[in-house]
Amino acid sequence: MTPDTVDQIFVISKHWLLGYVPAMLQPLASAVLSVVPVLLAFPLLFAITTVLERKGLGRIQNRYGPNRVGPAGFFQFAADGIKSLTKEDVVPRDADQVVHFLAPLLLVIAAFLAYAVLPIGRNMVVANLDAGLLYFFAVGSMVELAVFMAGWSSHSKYSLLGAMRAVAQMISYEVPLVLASIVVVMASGSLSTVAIVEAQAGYTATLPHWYVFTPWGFAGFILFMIAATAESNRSPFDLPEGESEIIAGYYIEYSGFKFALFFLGEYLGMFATSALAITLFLGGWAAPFSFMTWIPSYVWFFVKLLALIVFFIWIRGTLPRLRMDQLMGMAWKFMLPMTLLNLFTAAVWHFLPNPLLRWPVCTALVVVPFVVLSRSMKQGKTLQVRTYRYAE
Amino acid sequence: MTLIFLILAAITIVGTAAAMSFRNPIHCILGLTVGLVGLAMLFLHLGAQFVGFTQIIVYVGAVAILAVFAIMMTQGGRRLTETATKPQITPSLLVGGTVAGAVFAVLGWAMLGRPSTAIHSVQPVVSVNQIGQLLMHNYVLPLEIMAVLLTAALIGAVILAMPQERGKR
Amino acid sequence: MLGVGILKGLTETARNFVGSYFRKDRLTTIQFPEERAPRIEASRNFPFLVYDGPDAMAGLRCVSCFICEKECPPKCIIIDKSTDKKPDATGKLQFYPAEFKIDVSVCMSCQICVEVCPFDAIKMDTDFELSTQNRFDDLLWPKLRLAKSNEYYHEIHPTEAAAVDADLAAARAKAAPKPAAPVAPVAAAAAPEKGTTA
Amino acid sequence: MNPLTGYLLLSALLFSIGLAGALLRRNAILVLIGIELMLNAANLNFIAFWRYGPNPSALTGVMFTIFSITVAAAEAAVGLGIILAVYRHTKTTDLNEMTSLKG
Repeated sequence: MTPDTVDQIFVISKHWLLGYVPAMLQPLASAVLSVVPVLLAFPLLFAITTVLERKGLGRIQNRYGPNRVGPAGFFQFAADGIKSLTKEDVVPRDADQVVHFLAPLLLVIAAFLAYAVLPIGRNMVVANLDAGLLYFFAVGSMVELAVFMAGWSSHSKYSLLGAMRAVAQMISYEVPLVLASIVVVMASGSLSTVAIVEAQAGYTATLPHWYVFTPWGFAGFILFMIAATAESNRSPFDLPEGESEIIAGYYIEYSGFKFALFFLGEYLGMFATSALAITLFLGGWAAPFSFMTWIPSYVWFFVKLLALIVFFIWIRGTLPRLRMDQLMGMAWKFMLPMTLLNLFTAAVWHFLPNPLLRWPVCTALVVVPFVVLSRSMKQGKTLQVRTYRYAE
Repeated sequence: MTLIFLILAAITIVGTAAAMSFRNPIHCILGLTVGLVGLAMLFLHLGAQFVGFTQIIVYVGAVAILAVFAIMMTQGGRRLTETATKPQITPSLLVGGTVAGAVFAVLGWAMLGRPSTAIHSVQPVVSVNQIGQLLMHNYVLPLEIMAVLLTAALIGAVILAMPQERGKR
Repeated sequence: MLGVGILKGLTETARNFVGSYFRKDRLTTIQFPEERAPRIEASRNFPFLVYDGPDAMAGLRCVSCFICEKECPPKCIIIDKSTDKKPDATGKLQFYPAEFKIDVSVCMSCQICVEVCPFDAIKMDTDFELSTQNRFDDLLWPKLRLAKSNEYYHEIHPTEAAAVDADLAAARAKAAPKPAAPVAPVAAAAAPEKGTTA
Repeated sequence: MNPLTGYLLLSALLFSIGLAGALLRRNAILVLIGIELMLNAANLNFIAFWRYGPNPSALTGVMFTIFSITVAAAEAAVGLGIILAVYRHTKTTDLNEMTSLKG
């Protein structure tokens, strides 16, 4: 088998399987054969991630983490899954039954729908839409509604507060998220995710042409990742589910399998935004060095995805939770100006063809506003070692 | 008149009718979302991909959430706002229903009475690129006006919704 | 500048992460059922009844004075007084509890019963594995299950138990020379025996 | 009946539903939603005429719809802002109870 065959093995096997299907059912069978692997692969990744996350967080805090089920606790996800499946499904008496039931379903469906436009490997995308990026954000906006439905229908003050926080946070951070990804659209000239990956193809002396290796691309990637963390409600932006204040946020009244569905939806959303970050800035399924192209494209995609997931876990183990005003201030006073300036930087990069000129100019255009903004955010705040009157 | 059209039309009609008839305003918004998603699907079915996705982003992601926030800020925890009694036929209901029905009857009569002749049955291919080109060339003035309008709306909405300072009045 | 602190924090957590694989002393977790933490003398949990001598029921120090039952904030102690009397730890004839029950599910381990007991008969245990599968009968502990020997008390709280023994010996010495009433021979006979075992 | 007529009928029905809602509902927010529905009915007309019209390559219908959606979004934002401002004075969103012009 040549490397190319290994790379295309899923595509080839799909066509081989389609050969056995009568011509009338071919479109349907093709869709099913594209969708089912996605429906299997990402929940499996979710299962692995929960174990990785718990073990990683444990090690960060000098603990063992789960180590009882299976070798080194690796099958903990199976135990968790069985537990959540067999638990009693409690619905509050005052809850809006229909909406309460629909909310987790809508969340998971919206999270799964986003995977339709993400290229997992070469020629491996469920639907190559012309407006793929727009589709991704359209589907992502449905998550907000699901979150609101969950919080409102539970008829509990904690879940309502959590839902309001989550919706406010998601709306605020959707603006920088979209603006940070628009620089890539400007550079590649297309909204199609496949075309964006193709625009980053090619190598200069073994180094790839990824957008992250440009000043605006790097800044865009960092801003995108911050916004993605906030969008997926992960620490340090996990106010909607801040345990110390509102217990579990919008899904507090859910139990058993519906709770597991919320968990799944949240992680699927995180994977989807990470995968979009890979597609937009990290060259999608492309290999990082030209001499490593023999490794199949989907392997590279999942390696990058796992790297970003590990980074998310690392961040979660490091940073404390923000306050609500800090969160909103971050979105509107730092992220929004930075993303808007980044748009300008990308335009300058496009219109300065001379690499000797455009590198310093664009780097300055990114670094100077960052320094100024971070100085201004710190203004009036004296940071000092905190003294405690009673606890010591 | 394909099956897909009928299904999508049914979703749209049921959703919007629910939005206008439920008593709980939050249910109304959820019904509206269903109806508008159905409408967006109709746009996609008609080949207008960009418009369909924009419809979902704007209506599901922004307008519905905005309306929900407005309801939560004006009614708080109260669930039923309009009369909790059974719906009854009032003169206003009769008049409103008659007006709406009359409008529908007139529009329907106009459409069915004069079947349109020129039917372009080939699905037009429209790329986002084309839309962008048009926006930046033929429609650049409307685009700028829209930008000004959106800015004005943003500032206006903020000023309207901002709590007035104490002692100013 | 924004981000420097984040980077510092990230290096710190990364050091923790890597270090936990190479240095065992970083991991302070005790793998509970297999490993156990060393017993701390001052630790206290559910109360128990102390007895002297080989026979648990005969040697109970409790005289069923009802002070602990009255003082117990959640009212989890139930005592039935006996009709007859028997000599107590100092040799004096006293009532004894016909039944003494503590409800584990109600007890909050506040130690007030221990504080108020004038006979040093009830003390705090260190056992914390109290869970059972029957929430009614298995959680209402009878006298038989509550009674634990003075040796056990010495084992879990040695300093405190030694002080208690010294107090009791003093009380016994005070009680013994008094050649009072017809009970005296019985008390005198009982006292040395108790003293040797204690 | 050709496909265009189906879309036009659907659009007329949507418009009537929106009109009925705007006329009958007493909650100001839902009246605004009814107006949004009427705008959307117009959008459907634009798209249907673009799709089945004689010159689809000009994209006029699509352009109109994009601008119309933008206007509708701005309208919703300002409308809801006005409702919030009115609510602050009158403590109600019921249109029947908003009887005075004075703040």
